[in-house]
Parts: sequence; structure tokens; C-alpha cells
Amino acid sequence: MNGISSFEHPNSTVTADGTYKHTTSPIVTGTSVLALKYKDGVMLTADCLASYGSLARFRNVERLHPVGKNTIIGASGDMSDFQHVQNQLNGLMLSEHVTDDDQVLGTKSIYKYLSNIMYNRRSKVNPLWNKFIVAGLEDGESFLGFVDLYGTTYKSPVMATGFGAHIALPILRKYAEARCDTLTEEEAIEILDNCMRVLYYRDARSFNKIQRAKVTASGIEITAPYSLETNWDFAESIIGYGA
Amino acid sequence: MDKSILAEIVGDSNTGFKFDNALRNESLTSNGTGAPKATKTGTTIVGLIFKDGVVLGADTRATAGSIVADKNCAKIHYITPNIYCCGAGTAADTEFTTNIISSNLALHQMNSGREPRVATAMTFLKQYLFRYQGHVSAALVLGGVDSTGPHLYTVYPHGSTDKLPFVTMGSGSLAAMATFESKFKPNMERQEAIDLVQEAIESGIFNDLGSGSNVDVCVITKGKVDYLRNYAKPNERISKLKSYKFARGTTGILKESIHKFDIVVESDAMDVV
Amino acid sequence: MSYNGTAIVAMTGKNCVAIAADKRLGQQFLTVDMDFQKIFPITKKTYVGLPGLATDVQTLYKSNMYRLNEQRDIEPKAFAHMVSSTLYEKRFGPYYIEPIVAGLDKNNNPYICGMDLLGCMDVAHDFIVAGSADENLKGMCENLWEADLEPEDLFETISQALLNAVDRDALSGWGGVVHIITPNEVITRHLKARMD
Amino acid sequence: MDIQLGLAGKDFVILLADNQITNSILTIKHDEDKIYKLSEHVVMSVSGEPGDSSNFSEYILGNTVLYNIRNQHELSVDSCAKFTRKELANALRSRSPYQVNYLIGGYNTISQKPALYRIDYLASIAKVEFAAHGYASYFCYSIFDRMKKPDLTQDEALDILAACVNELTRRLVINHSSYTLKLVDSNGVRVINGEELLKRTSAK
Amino acid sequence: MLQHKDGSVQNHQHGWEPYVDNGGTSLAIAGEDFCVIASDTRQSEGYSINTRFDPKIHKITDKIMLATTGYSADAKRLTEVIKMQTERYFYKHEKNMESHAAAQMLSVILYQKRFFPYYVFPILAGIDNEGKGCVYSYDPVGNMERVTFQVYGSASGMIQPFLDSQVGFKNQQNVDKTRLLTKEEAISIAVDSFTAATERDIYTGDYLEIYIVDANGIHREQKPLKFD
Amino acid sequence: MSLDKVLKYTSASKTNPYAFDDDENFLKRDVTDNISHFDFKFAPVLKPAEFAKSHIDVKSQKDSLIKLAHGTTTLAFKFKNGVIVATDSRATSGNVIASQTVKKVIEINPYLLGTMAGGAADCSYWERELGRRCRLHELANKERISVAAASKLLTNMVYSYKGMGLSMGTMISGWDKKGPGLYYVDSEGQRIKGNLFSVGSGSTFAYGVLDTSYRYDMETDEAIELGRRAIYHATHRDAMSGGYVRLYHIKKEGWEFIGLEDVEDLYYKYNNQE
Repeated sequence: MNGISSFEHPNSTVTADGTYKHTTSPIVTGTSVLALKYKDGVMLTADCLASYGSLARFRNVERLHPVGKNTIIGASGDMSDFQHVQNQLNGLMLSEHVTDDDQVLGTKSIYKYLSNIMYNRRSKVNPLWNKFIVAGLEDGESFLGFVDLYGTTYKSPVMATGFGAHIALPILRKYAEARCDTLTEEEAIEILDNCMRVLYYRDARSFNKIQRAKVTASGIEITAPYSLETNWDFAESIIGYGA
Repeated sequence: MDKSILAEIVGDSNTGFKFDNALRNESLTSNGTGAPKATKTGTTIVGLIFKDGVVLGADTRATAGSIVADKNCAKIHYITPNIYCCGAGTAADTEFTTNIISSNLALHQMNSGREPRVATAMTFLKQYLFRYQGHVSAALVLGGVDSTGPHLYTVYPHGSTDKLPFVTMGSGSLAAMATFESKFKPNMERQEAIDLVQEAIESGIFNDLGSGSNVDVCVITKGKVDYLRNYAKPNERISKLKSYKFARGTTGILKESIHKFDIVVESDAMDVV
Repeated sequence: MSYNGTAIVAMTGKNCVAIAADKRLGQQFLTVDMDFQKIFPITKKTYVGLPGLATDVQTLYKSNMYRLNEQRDIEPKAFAHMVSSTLYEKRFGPYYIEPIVAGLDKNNNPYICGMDLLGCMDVAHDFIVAGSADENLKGMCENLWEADLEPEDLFETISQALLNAVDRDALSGWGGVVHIITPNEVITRHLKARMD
Repeated sequence: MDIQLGLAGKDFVILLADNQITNSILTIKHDEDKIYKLSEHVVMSVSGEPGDSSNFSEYILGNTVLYNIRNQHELSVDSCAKFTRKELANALRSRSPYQVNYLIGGYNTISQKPALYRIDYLASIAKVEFAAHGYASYFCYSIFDRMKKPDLTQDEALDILAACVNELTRRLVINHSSYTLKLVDSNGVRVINGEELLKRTSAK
Repeated sequence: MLQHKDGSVQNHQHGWEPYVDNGGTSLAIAGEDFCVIASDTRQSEGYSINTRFDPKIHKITDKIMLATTGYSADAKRLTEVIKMQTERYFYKHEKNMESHAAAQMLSVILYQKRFFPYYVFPILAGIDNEGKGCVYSYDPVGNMERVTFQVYGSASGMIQPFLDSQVGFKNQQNVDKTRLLTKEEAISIAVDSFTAATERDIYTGDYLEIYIVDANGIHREQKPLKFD
Repeated sequence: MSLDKVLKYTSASKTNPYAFDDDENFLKRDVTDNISHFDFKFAPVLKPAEFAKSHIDVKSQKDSLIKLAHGTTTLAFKFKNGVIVATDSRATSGNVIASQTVKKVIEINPYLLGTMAGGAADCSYWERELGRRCRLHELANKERISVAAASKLLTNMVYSYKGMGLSMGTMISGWDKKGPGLYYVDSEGQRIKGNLFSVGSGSTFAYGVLDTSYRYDMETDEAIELGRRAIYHATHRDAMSGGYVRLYHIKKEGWEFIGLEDVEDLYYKYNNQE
């Protein structure tokens, strides 16, 4: 029975059934992250917006975060929780560096570490309100792993978080999943840009300033923010709601 | 709107919905006896306008909770010879709502002597649905070709509408919209338009668990409708490895009665549409 | 569905249809009656199964039957539409019933049709199930059913589907009854079943 | 905690009901007769919501008596049961549903057979050999099942009811001091002394 | 929602639910000297497919497999715990854990989370110390039973009565009810169970993984199911 | 970043990859080593008992996510030649019959039997633990534990978890120096000595049959038949009971397993007799 009092937490409010109200809703949020495997490695993309409710609050946020030499983490969901995770990961990598034993933490290890953080926080009923994509290249093999606030994990050649899971994932599944071994970099970029464009058309929390990152044998490369060409011509032909 | 036309739409007070079980059901629910689940369509339904008309598309899965209630239902409903309507939401509501509006438009046509316009169907639908404040849970894609050309609308359960060159509805609407947003262009050829609709529906079928089975397509052009039921069947069942037929006499019987008919040839059996 | 407990299934065969039901009337987990009628004949060759709340079974059966004053047999399809409309009329205060209509039409073609409680019809070529054991029945039928079964084989298939399905549902069972409708006769059989 | 039992035998039906009327923790009355006599060959026992049970039962009683007067003919037990069910089902769909459970038993003088019907507050009807409502059903159904036999005699039936009452006295939280029993056969309705039944239980 | 930080808005009455159901179905059938374990590989959440390939069957020892359904993260953690314990056992005793011991251990592991359970329906299956096929089924808090066949997951309601009929020969007259299935029969029944369940359960589909455990070791097969 | 921060991170992450884990002890612990070490995980919330109760359904009463197997008719009674113990074999979760072949009698040792009603896992776990403690008692004291002491051990164990949502209704029966013993123990912490008990959803039906025919001076055959009948009638009326009747007779020499009978066969046997 001693379990009861030992979990008290200074800042929490408690609900009727006894669960804490920690982050019961995210505050400043980032929307979709998309990722796919291609011939030379893995590629991710995300926009640079962090929203505060419906307010486009921060418009220069980097949601693709490099960890070590060949791993990138893409984050959607609560941005402060993401920053906490960044901090944890920086600490992890720093300790690895300090150890100086010629061992390098690979993508799979980082993914496992992050998955454990997420699952253990859910097991404290105090989740980190994020969905992460961990991407990288380890021993010449490309790797894509997903983990969310429940600690649910899966691996897949294409993946998307947030609104992208509904809108971009169908496109990725159709045009990339089956042929990710042969997909060239140009094709990969075209597919991801197309997805981001569709998301910009349909996701009200998206933003036309995006970043793209890749991990290949030559390491990590994250582009500067750029914009996509969009076309709103059809809007001119629409009059009213048809009423 | 003219009162008599309103009455025509929703019928007079004797023939509307009956609420006499509502109180009892409420008390049953409070006793812990919940209602059975109504069949929902889940659904991906889409429509787009191409060079010569309108193409509508739908998947064919109906669900009750997480169970597939009907593997091959028809979600593209007839309204008038030149107008069809895809339905998502509570299956019974889409079925009966489109039926009622179809009947009312037939009457309207007889009264006015003109081919119904798509806008009229849309207006009938939105006014009917608005009356029930979203409780009649029908989300519709309405398409047709009339004297003013091809038209495509979406009608939401609360009665709001939208007019766009390409639309999607249902739980698979986002998956289908992804296809449209990346590949739609104005004034497509017929086959191109059908292919795109098929791709959009399949996107819903394969990515949304509420949608599944086959692709229905309906092409409406001036003076012609091609209802392509099960246009594509991307989900044929794999055949069983074994037959599970039982030997006769496997089941224990307690008692049996046989009612033999006098065989009569029925001459005036009812003809049913 | 789960207050009184029930399981009904209909299947098509070669020029025949079968409809089967369990016999339990319960009050939640208490079994009150083991000979409760859930399938009713409409015409010689059309039967309706009424799975759901027992009081609605009895109310609906009557209110429908009184309308059949046409001096001729109604076709199963027309009857199904009639039931469907009756249910939808009560869209906002529905009967807790998911009827199943099974019969042979005037050309002796099998017709089976299920409905949800609002009257949404599901006309099937293979089988229809409903009741508190509907999931179990769906699984059984999806495996056991095959096309063009002769009446006797259809009997075995539908009976095995019913018996094994209700044996995994606490609220239905306690006996079963099967009607096999052929162009010449209706065979009614009461099954030997678990009574627990 | 109302107790209602019923048994159909070879050529008769017996209904049993307790005599207690309670309000919260208080017993108001010890000798209430909860078995209505609808006609010469039909009796009906009732339990449920206090106001509902008397009002609705009296409505049923009034209508069956009226029928008997108007037609110079008794409504049969089967008709009484179905009439009651229909009225209850209709009331269920009204603004003021009745929360009442019925057992209707009687002797059909035309078919020369006894009949027992069980109607619950949702108006589901079942024709049965024996029946119980309320908490008593959880104790008595197994006793019925255990002791039933085809062509039950009156003596055997009373033994079964005695066993039931015995069990209820032993296991049910509330103890009833007396019971009303009414037996219907071709000769009409007869009241059986509750004391007699209690004697059987103590004799065992 | 925005005012949440100062605590003035109470739009989450029930707090946060620490469980999700990721769907899917697993089954196991024990034979005379073998065991068939099958599972679909779909991982879903709500109406979305997370991935078409997330195996739910895990190897514990050379003779024992663990099939799971329910909440995927819990299932994976549970698998890790069991693997860790069986490995520890191996290094301590220099032999693999036998199935009955592993089965009892799993029960205890589950029960230790009695008040914050793993939302997992595990089936432990393989060959026992006598070389016979064995299946142990559990509820989420560790109630254990040794059975000859079991199915858990979103389509369990559909498949279990079918197995009762075809593996347990229930409700059949004139058959030998003690007969055990041959390997081929068991595999066909497992496959047919899944193709049928895929037709009707929206959470079951994509690929079917089948493991056959016998004296020769563990053999794996994979078949496509429907993707819709 | 200051040095102490760096060091802090180092210590946290280097020693243990599960750095934020309350589970870590659980992972480290060797359960095969140390079953007696009760260290139950509670939900890390202020009211873990409420959490457990709202998420776990043990009685088909609520629509909780986690539905446990339960539902039962069990009975035990003393008579002149010992104790009869009988159970059904069904486990229900929600409306689903989870199993028709549950063994609801736990053979604690050759002289002690426990029955299962309520949460199946709760019963089997704690009675297994009881078996272990009874064995320890035997080793320590060089004599068998009495039925009274065994039932008291069980009561004490579950009573310390009162209010946490455990669900257990069990009868501990056996034969010791004083002769036959029978105790009812439940998860509320009650422990009652008696001659005749029935526990579970179908217990009222079993009581109906038992009370009608029970006499202390029955012959063994009669007593066994009464136990069988009582369970059978309960399975017939209670939807949550069913399967097989499992019968034991406890004598001076220890318990004897009488048999397992399918209630389907019993139904047709009994009804054809009449």
C-alpha cells in the first residue's frame, strides 16, 4: 500500500478517477512529420511552425533534430516536451562522448532509448505528448522507427505523424512503400514535396516553410527552410457554398 | 420557402418519425441495456467534375462497430435519372434520406414539368437535414448534370453544403482527398476521371479501416448515366483451404416436424420493384 | 440485444433457405424460459426472425402481422421493405430489434435480408446473422458456408454454426430451432444443445 | 423484496405472493393480498413500484370485469395475459411507464388446460410451467427445476412451494411472516391457507 | 484548451487514458507433437493502420513462442521481461526454461501488475518437456489455463467458436472427439480462420505469420491477407 | 551547460538505459528467484485503487477496457463422512464465455482444497501463494497446517489489499487434527466457519437445491449426488455458470477427486429419467 503516497507530485491536479492531469493536452504544437526510405538512405520532412492553439505562434522552429552522426529525430506534438527529449538525448550523446570508448550509439539504440523514455513516461501516467520518427543509417542499412506518447512503436519503410498520417501516408504508401529500394533522391524529394503541398492545402495547422533532411552514407544533411509552389487558381471559379 | 413545398419535403405531421419508444429506450439505457449498434457506412465517397460531366465513387463496406456488417453494399443512391448521391454516416439515414428526396423530386418534376436541377436536389436535401439538426446523420456527395451543366455538392448532416470541383466525404475522405489534391486537374477526359476516382477510393479502402472491399463508380454525362457497380474489385477473398461441410447426421435432433405445401401455381403474385 | 440474449442466423442453399434461432429468454444472466419463440412464419415460404429485446419482438411481430390483409402471399422482398420502413419510422425511438427475413420468392429463388435496428437493409447472397452472439455467428458462417448446399447439408451447416456460436455466448443458447424452407415443404427441427 | 411464485400443474395453477407492504425501512402492512382475481378462473399476482402496481392492476381488473359483464363471458387466462401485456407494452411507450411484474395464472375452461404466464416490466411475455419474479427467482428456479415433474399433483405442488418458502426464509435478507396462495382449477379460484404451507415447511 | 495552464478549463474530466488497443488477432493450436501459432501483422489505432507489418509473435526459447494482442507497447515490454527472465534462467541453470515453468512465470509476471495491468492477452505456446504441443492462455492479470487451442484479439469472437467446432469437435455426433489434428489440418484451419476473420474484422489483416514449433525447431511461414 | 549538469546526465543515462523507469526494479528483479516478494505495481496516480477499479471489470458490470475472467458456481459442505467440494468450470468475460474448462478447485496440498469464485487470477494467485506458505509451515513445524490456520493466512494476505479491487470468494476446506474443516474467505477480509457454503453468481440456485435436501447424516453417495445436482441446476439457470461439474470428497486420508462430468450429458440424463 505504500505505493499510494510515494507518487505525489507538486504541480498536478487530480481527476475524479484518480489519474493525474499532467499534460492532458498539448500546448504549443508542431504538426506532421513525414519520412521514407529510399535508395541511398532515409529522408524526412517537416514544416517550421509551432502553433499555439489556432495561432501560428512560432514560425521558425526546427522539428528535425540530429542526434549523433547518422540519426535524425522528427517530432510532432508538444514542443516543450520535444525540447525536454532533445535535452535528454543531448545528455545521452554527451555521456557517450565523454566515455570515449570508440563506441558510437547507433540509430537503433537511440530509437530503443527514446521508446523506453516514452513508454516509461506513459507508465507514470505522465506522457510526453509527442509522436516521434527516428530515422538513420546503421551499418549500411536504413532505419525508420516510430514512437508515440503511449510508447507504441513500429517500423515501416514510410511513415507520417499527425495529420500526415491521414493525408500523406496514403500517398507515401502508394508511391514509395513498394519501391523504396530503387527510389532515387530526386524522386524521394518530389514525393515528399508533393505530400507537404497537399498537407499545406488541407492541414490548417501547417505552414509553407519546410525543411527536409536526409541521412545517407555521407552523413546527415538538413536543408535550410524553403517554400513550395502552390496553386489556388480553382478558388476563382467557386462562388458561395452552392446555396 | 413556401409552406406547401416544405410539407412536401418532410411530409405532414402524421407521417413523420415516431418518437414513442424514445422515453422507454432512455430508461433502458439508464438500466444498463444499451441499444444495438446501428450500421454505419464508415466509408470513402468522392466526386469530381470532368470535361463532360460528373464522376461519383464509393467503397462498399458497411460496419457495425469494428465488424463489417455488409461487404458489398451500394452507397451511390439514385435520386433522379440525371442525379445520383453518395451517402456516408448512419446507413439507414443515407438510404432513407436519399429515398425521400428522390420521391419528392419525382413529384416536383411532375408538378413543374421540368427535369430536376441538381441545385434543387441539394436544396431539398439541406432543408430536410437542417430540420433534424444533424440527428439524421447523413453526409452526402451529390452529383448530376442538368440543363445548366454538371454540378457537384457536398451536404453535411447539419444541412450545410459546399460546391467544389472535387469533393470527398466519410472516414476515408482525407485519404481520398490526398489523391485528388495531388492529381486533379480541370477538364479531364472521361477515362482519366474514372481512373482518378478509382485511385481515390482505393486510397480510402487501403488506408482507412472504415472503408473497404470494392469500388463503385457512377459516371453522369448529359443524358446518360453509367452506374459501374463493382468497377474494381481489389479485395477478392482468398479461397478456403478446406471445405467445412459436415456429414449428414452430425447434429443431434430432438424433434422434427415437416410442413408440406399443396403446390399451387401462383398467378398474381406481387410484383415488387 | 444483451438484455434477453439471442442468436438468429439465416443461410441460403440450393433452391432453399434456412433460418435458425436459439430458444433462450433471459433477464440478463438469469435464464427465465427455454422455449421462447423468435422466428415467425409470415407466409408459407417466408419467415422472419426477430432478434432483440423480447418485448419488442412481441410488439413488432403483432403490429406487422395485422397489416397483411392483402388476400395473397407477400413476397419476401416486399415484406423486408415493409419491415424496414416500419423500423425507420421509429428512427428516434427505435425498437431494439434487428430483423432477419428469409424466404423463397415466387420463382423459388432464395432471399435473405438482415436489418439494423433503424431498418437499414442488408440483402445477402450467403448468410445473415444477428443477436448477442452475432460476432460468433459471423465467424462460423464465414468459414462454414458454401454455395449450393442441398437442404440436408444446409441443415448441418446452419445448425453447427448456431450451436458453436451460442456456446461461446453466455446470453444465448438453451436449445435451437431450425426451419429449412424448400419449394415443397418446410422442415422444422429442434436441436440437441447444451443447456448451460 | 417482493416474492411472487407461480406453478402450473396437471389441471391447476397456484400463485403465491407475500403479504408485506414496505416503505423504506418500514413495514406498513402485514396482510395485503397481492393476488387479484380477474375472473372465476384467472388470478394475477403483482409486484413492482408501489403506486404503479395497484393502479395498473386495478385498470386491468376493471377492464376484464367489464368484458365479462358486457359479453356475459369470461375472458380466458390466455386472453387476460395477452391483454395485460399489450396494455403494459403501450404504457411503456408513454410518458408514464409502469414498473410492474406480473404472473397471470388460470384455468382455460374451453381447452380444459391450466396456463401460467410471466410478464416482466418490459412487457415480455412467456408461457411457462413455473415462474418467479424478483430476488425470489434466484433462489426458487433451481428448486422448481429440481422438483418439477410432468402432471404435478396439488400436493406435490404445495411441497415445491413449501421448499421455496423454506429456502427464502433461510436465505433471503428479508423475512416474510405470511403468504397468500391462490389455486385455480376447473372449479374456480380457491384460497389456500398460508399457515398450511408454513406447516409443511416446518414438518420437513 | 488554451486556458488550461492556469487550470480554469476542465475539459478533460477523465484524465488521460494510459491504454490504447492496437487490434489484431493471435491464435495457437496444439497437436500431438507440434504447435501451430499464427497471428496477423497489422498494427492499428482507431481507423488508421499504423503499419502493415508489426509481428505479434515472439520467440522466447527454442521451444516456446509468445503470441500477443491488445496494447502493443505493453505487449512488447512484457515480451522483453519474459525474454530477460528466461535468459537469466538459462545462464543460471545452463538449460532452457521448460514450457510449464515459463507459463507459471508469465502468470506471476502478469499478476504483479494486477493493479495497473498490462493490457495484453498473451498466449504462450510451443512444445512441453515431453515433446507434446502445448498452449497456455491468460487473461491480462495472469489467470492461466493449459488448453489445446486458443485465440485472442479483435477477431477472437469469430474464430474461437470455429476452433471449438473444428479442433474441439464440439456439438458433433458420430466423430472421434479425442482425435488430434495433423499438422497440415491445423495449418489449414489456422489460415482459413484468418482469411475469414479478415473478411469481417476491420482490425485484422495485411499479413499472416504462421510459426510451426516441433521437434525440428521453429519453422516460419508468411502469407498475405487482405489490405483493406 | 554546466559541469554538474553534464555529470548528472552521465550518471542517469550511463548506468541504465531505462533512465526514467519505475519499472526498472521490476526488470532487474528475477521473478524466478523471488516469488514471495510481493511488490505490486500500482498505477502512479494519487488514487491507484480508484484507477484499478475503474479500468478493470471483474463482474461483467461495467464497460471497462480490461475485462477479467470470472463468474462461477462453487459449493462445499460438511457431512458425516467428510466434506464435499463441487464447482462448475465456466469463465465469463463480459458476455463472452472465455473458457468452459476452468479448474476451479485448487489443490493446495493433499489435505487442503481451495475453490475459485470472483476474479480467476486473484484466486489462483493467492491460493498458490497460500500453498507455498502452508508448505513452509509444514517444514517449520513438522506438522500439517490446520484448516483454520490456512484460511486465516489467506484472509490476512487479501485483507491487506482491501479496497484495491481484488475479487475473491473462496472456500478453504480440508481435514486436520480436529476432523473436517470448512471456511469461507473473501476479498473483503471476511472469514467464516460453517457447514455449508456456496459462492459465485450461481450460488443462490445451488443454495436452493442444497438447502432443500441437505442433511448432515447423508451417505457419501447421496452427498456426492447432492453436490452434483446443486451445481448442475445452477449451471442450467445462471448464464455465467456452466461447463463441467468437478467433484471432490475430503476424507481423513485426504481429498479424493470424484470426477468431471459434462453438464450437457447430465441434462439429458436427468431429463430422460423423468
